[in-house]
Amino acid sequence: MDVIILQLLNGLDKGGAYALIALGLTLIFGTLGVVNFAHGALFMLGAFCAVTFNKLLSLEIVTTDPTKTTAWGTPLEIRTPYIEAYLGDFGNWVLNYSVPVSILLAIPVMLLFGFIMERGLIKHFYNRAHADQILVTFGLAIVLQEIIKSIFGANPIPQTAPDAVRGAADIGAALGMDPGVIVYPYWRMVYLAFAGAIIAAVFAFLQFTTFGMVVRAGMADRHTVGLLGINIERRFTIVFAIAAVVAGLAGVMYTPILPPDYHMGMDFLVLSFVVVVVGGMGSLPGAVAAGFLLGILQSFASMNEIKAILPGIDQIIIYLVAVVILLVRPRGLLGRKGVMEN
Amino acid sequence: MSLIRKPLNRRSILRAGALGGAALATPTIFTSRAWSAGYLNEPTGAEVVLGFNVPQTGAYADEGADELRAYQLAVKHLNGEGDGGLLNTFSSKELQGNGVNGKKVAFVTGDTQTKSDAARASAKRMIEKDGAIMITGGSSSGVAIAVQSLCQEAGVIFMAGLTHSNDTTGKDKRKNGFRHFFNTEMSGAALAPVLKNNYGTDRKAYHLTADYTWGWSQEESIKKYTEGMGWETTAAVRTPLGAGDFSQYITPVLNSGADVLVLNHYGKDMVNSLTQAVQFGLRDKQVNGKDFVIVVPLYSRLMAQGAGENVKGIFGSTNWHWSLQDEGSKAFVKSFGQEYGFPPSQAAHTCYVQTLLYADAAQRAGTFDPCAIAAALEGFEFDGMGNGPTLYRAEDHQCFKDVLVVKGKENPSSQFDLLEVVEITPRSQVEYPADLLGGELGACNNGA
Amino acid sequence: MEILRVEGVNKSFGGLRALNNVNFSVEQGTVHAIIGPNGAGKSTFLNCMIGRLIPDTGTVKFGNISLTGMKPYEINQVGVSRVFQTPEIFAELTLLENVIIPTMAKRDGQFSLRPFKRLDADREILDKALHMLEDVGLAEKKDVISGSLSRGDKRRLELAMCLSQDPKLLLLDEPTAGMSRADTNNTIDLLKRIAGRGITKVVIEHDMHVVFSLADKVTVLAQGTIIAEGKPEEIKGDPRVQEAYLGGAHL
Amino acid sequence: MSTRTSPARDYIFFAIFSVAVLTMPIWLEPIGAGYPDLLQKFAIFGLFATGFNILFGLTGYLSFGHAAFLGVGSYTAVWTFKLLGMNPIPAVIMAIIASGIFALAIGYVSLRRSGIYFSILTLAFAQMSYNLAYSVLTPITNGETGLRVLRSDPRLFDGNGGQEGPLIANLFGVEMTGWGGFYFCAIILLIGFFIAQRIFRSPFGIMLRAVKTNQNRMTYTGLNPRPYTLAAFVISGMYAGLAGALMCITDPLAGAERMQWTASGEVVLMTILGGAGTLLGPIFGAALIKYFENIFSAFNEQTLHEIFSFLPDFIEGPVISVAGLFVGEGWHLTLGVLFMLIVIFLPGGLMEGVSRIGKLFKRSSGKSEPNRATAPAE
Repeated sequence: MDVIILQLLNGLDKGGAYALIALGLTLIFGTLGVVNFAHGALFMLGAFCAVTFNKLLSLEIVTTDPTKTTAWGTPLEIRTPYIEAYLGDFGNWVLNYSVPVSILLAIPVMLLFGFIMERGLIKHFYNRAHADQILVTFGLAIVLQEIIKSIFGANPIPQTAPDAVRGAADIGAALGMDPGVIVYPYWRMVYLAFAGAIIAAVFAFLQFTTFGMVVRAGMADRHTVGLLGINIERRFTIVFAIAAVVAGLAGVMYTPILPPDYHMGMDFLVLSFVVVVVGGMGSLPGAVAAGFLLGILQSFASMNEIKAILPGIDQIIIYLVAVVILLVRPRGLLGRKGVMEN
Repeated sequence: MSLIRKPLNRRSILRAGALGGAALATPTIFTSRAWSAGYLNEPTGAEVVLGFNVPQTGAYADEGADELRAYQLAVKHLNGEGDGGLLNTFSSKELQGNGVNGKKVAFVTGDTQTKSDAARASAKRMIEKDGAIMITGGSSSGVAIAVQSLCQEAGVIFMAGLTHSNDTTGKDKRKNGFRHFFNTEMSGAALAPVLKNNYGTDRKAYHLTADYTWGWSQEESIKKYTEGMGWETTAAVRTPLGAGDFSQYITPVLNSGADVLVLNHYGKDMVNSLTQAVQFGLRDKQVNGKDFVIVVPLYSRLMAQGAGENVKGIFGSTNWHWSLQDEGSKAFVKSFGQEYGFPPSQAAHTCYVQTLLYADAAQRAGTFDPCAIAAALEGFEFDGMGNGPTLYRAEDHQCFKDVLVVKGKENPSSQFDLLEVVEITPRSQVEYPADLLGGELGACNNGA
Repeated sequence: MEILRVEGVNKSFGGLRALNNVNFSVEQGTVHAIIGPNGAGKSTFLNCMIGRLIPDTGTVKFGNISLTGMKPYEINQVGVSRVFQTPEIFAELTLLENVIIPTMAKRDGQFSLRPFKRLDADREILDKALHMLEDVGLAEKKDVISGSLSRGDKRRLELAMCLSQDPKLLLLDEPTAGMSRADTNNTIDLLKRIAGRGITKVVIEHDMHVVFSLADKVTVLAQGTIIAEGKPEEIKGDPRVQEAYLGGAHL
Repeated sequence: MSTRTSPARDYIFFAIFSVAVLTMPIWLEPIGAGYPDLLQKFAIFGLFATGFNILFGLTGYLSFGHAAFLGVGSYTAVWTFKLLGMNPIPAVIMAIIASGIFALAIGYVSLRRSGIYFSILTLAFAQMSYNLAYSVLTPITNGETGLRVLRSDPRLFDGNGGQEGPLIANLFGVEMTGWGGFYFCAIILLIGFFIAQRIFRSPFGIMLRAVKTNQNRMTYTGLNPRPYTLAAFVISGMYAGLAGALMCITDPLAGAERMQWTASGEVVLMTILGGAGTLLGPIFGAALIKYFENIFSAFNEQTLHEIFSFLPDFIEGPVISVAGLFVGEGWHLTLGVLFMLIVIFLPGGLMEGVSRIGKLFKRSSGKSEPNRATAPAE
């Protein structure tokens, strides 16, 4: 029983991450009709916003101590973070909360980046073949990750969650079960809540604002909306920027779980495409549903009891489920006819 | 049009053609093994070309970059530039800092991408185009084994870089291939006594193992030695390579009754699984009245950097560490640190040493003939390279030397000072019979 | 002789009854027009005939063959071709290639795997296709990519594609929709010219000018039901038809 | 096309292409590509991309799982070596058959969907194959280490006396490494190219292009698109299997990573980069990517110094540090930039560049080109 609950939690958590990335991807599909292979790179850029923020905070005053030397004979350097030197305790607090606080940095950065990317590049590919879109965005993804690599190196860079949410919570005890049976990290719960909040915000935005209504109409029938004299293109730019922000924030908040490195976007890329397609191209609820479904199934397939019967099932479960779903439901869980079918 | 012409600009093309192969006096067209005189790629000019084949892209790119730094340093020292590094402490005094066998050492580089195919393609380029007489490098066992067998078929020497699987000098060993780095068998033998002293003999271990040959090799070795001292293995679970999120493998550990988690992961997998295991509060747990502990049998500094403070107090083994205080280690750290501004990693160390060992063997043999060099390396005893007295065993081309057991440092003084050496397990404790791991060296191939 | 017989066809979409017990037959060698106001069910009817939609009840018989449940390409292979409301052509291919494909489909069947045969050595097909293009007056454009044609030319190309198959029955869905008056007249001329070949045609049309210059017989469909049938002159004067069209301007 | 192609023109074109391929060792020497392994890779990946182009270029179905067939071909070839002996001919035949069967199974299921749904289905099958080959199927594939021929293998036809000598494929005594391997691959490439050329010119080829352009019209024209696309899928799967076999013939090792999605992506990139739907484009694309992978990655600071040594020191320093970003460990960056530039400025891939240059040349030589639509470049 406890195993099931734990794996369910794992699945929800994983699903939250998948859904967040897939959400932006499917938004871009649905509105702009663009296959964005650089979406993983946007996720990675978000994560590196957190890294950059942390690095900025930890900029150090370097003084040398001539009386001591390093093992290779140069004078020993003594480093004191600026922020600690100037702001004292508040500085420490900010450093402690650097991951959540860096959201403040990530939002404008990702907005700007999404805006530039759409206006400067994606815009010109609306009417090009999907293959061309794939090639150009894939090229962009490589360029972005190589730039990150040349700045930050290839090694993962650890980011820590704030002290207050660093450990694990004993959920079991809180529910009256034996203590220590169901333990779950605070940060993962924070991430799950965060994912839920972002998903809800995006849905609310599309559901309850006029802007959202136009975008939804555009997703349904772009041509007609264009005929109504509504400048749909400008709105799509904003949609793209929003998708970039969603991916970026997903990246920021994921850093304490997965120390970011330059390649993390590519690692998520294929998976997020599978999620989007299983959900149905251009369907936001579909992407969210598929994200959670695949996350949960993956968690359960990894259980020892199941692996004992079907060795290696955890390695292929996502793809297996994708195949089955696509064969049973031609357009994924909630896909519409005619989107990306040719 | 100008776009595609640009990279193919005629002048740069011609120069690119001359690339690295300034050493190559002979035209490469129609050079074949039958054509060359005594052995493949016999150096005829004033230079001898070595091939440094390291990961430059992918997850191990930083490790590869460090290996490349070490190689460049080694070449400098061999050619008499810099402070001479380990040449000063090396027990063999054949090398004079004037090249090898009177020839200046030149090198070519390539990217393995940590993929067997790419690594072999890169090594082949070095052999076929650049005339490399020896290939070295690599940061994973799959690549090392693939390149080693290529070098065997082609007829050049392979000096393995970082490869930890038993198979490299076990069931996949080759007459032309040599490994200085240690292996999982030695990790197990060195680690077990330390674990026993710290955690006792009544422990239940849960293994998470990367699902490929190196992972299995390490799991087997660690199981063998920990079970030998009385530990019980609760479960050994295979995890897919590059899983990213390991939560679904970590949660079953919580209530499995195990009180030790052994992470048979390397690189990014290890960084992720350790970070997440700590997040799940495993290290704060009490099981069977004991503190729950995590063990990472193979450590590297780059991994420790990636996992950050999560490594504190966690035991593992390593081939070498820059904080060692013997003369050889101090000399290497000094010349590497002065050149690059930070201390070398164990990957850098093993690559540097391998280059010197190769050069020394060539010097002693008086030729670059792979078979003569192999003979000179086999059974070679040396010291002063940072690992104490070392033997290149003739039967399996594996170096036998002391193994370090390390622990994540509680209060690191810098981003490089993450591990502390808790024990130097003497060579005698980690030696094993040559036929233990199977395999067959076969005959030497000089490509002629 | 009857070439096509539709009996008791019903088709609903959700709660909407698109076709209501339609009985219909076409005489061989005639031009049979189906007219009706927007939303009368004309296109649904046509789609039921060619296998794009499957009727809820009822049968569609082509000669002795029941078309109900057959795949569109099987229906075509028994001799039914269709011209669409918006021209369906192979827009990335040249005009000649566009005509070659149906010509080969007629000769070689729904699938034939001959990867090593050279198409440019197949004189029979080439000549026939070229001849077809000449017939519709597009021969000089044979190497043009068809997507760049004007709408009228696309329509003529599509017609050539269908005619190249020597169909027994040709279904035309508003062949002059969206065309200029001149293009319309050209199309009428063309259709008249090929009328002599004994190809039976079913034409769905809005434009009464077209209907009355082509059709031998007219069926009027309104709200999924046939409300009148007869010769063009009879239909012209039928008050029910005028009612259905609300005093339609074309009459 | 039909009125402007003729058997004679195709034979001349093929003859020129053959000469160009067979003399690659000479004319590619000045750009540093004239060594056997890279030229083998050009031929092998050229073949792979040519086959992929039959599916993608003609029918427009974008498969993201073709690396699986490459892998199947590789494993089959090595197993053939292990069981039958080191002659490449049986390995080639077995690999084509095995990958053909595999492609038939995957294609039959995947072609039930189109567009991106098809892409993801093929991707899913390939990733499953890769993950299983890497781990659970290790007894068959030898997992991470890769499948190799061992001395202990039965090798029915040449295993008896074969204790000595390296275990590499040989065609009746000609060793398939080095130049021998290159010429073997080159001849197979020429055969593959010839077949592709015939497919492009055949009724079958035009039907495949019809599938790409308008499946609806095709259906109402009495044609069943499914068997056509399935046939194209199987043929291109066989090309991939053949390419996989050649990889093992020139270098008898089959690793699972050949089946990873990145490998499938690579052939997609090669094809689009060169020009999908053209005969030569995919081969150009394959050569370009392999050239970057092997040559640009090999530049290091030392070689950059040699290249820029003509510059005065104060310029040389910055130039080398900028150039250093694009070569050696930064060769991926060059590749990424190249992808973007080509797709932005040459939407039809490299072949569009070639045809533009060709037009420029024609215009400058005074002949005015009659204004007709662009034919597919060849």
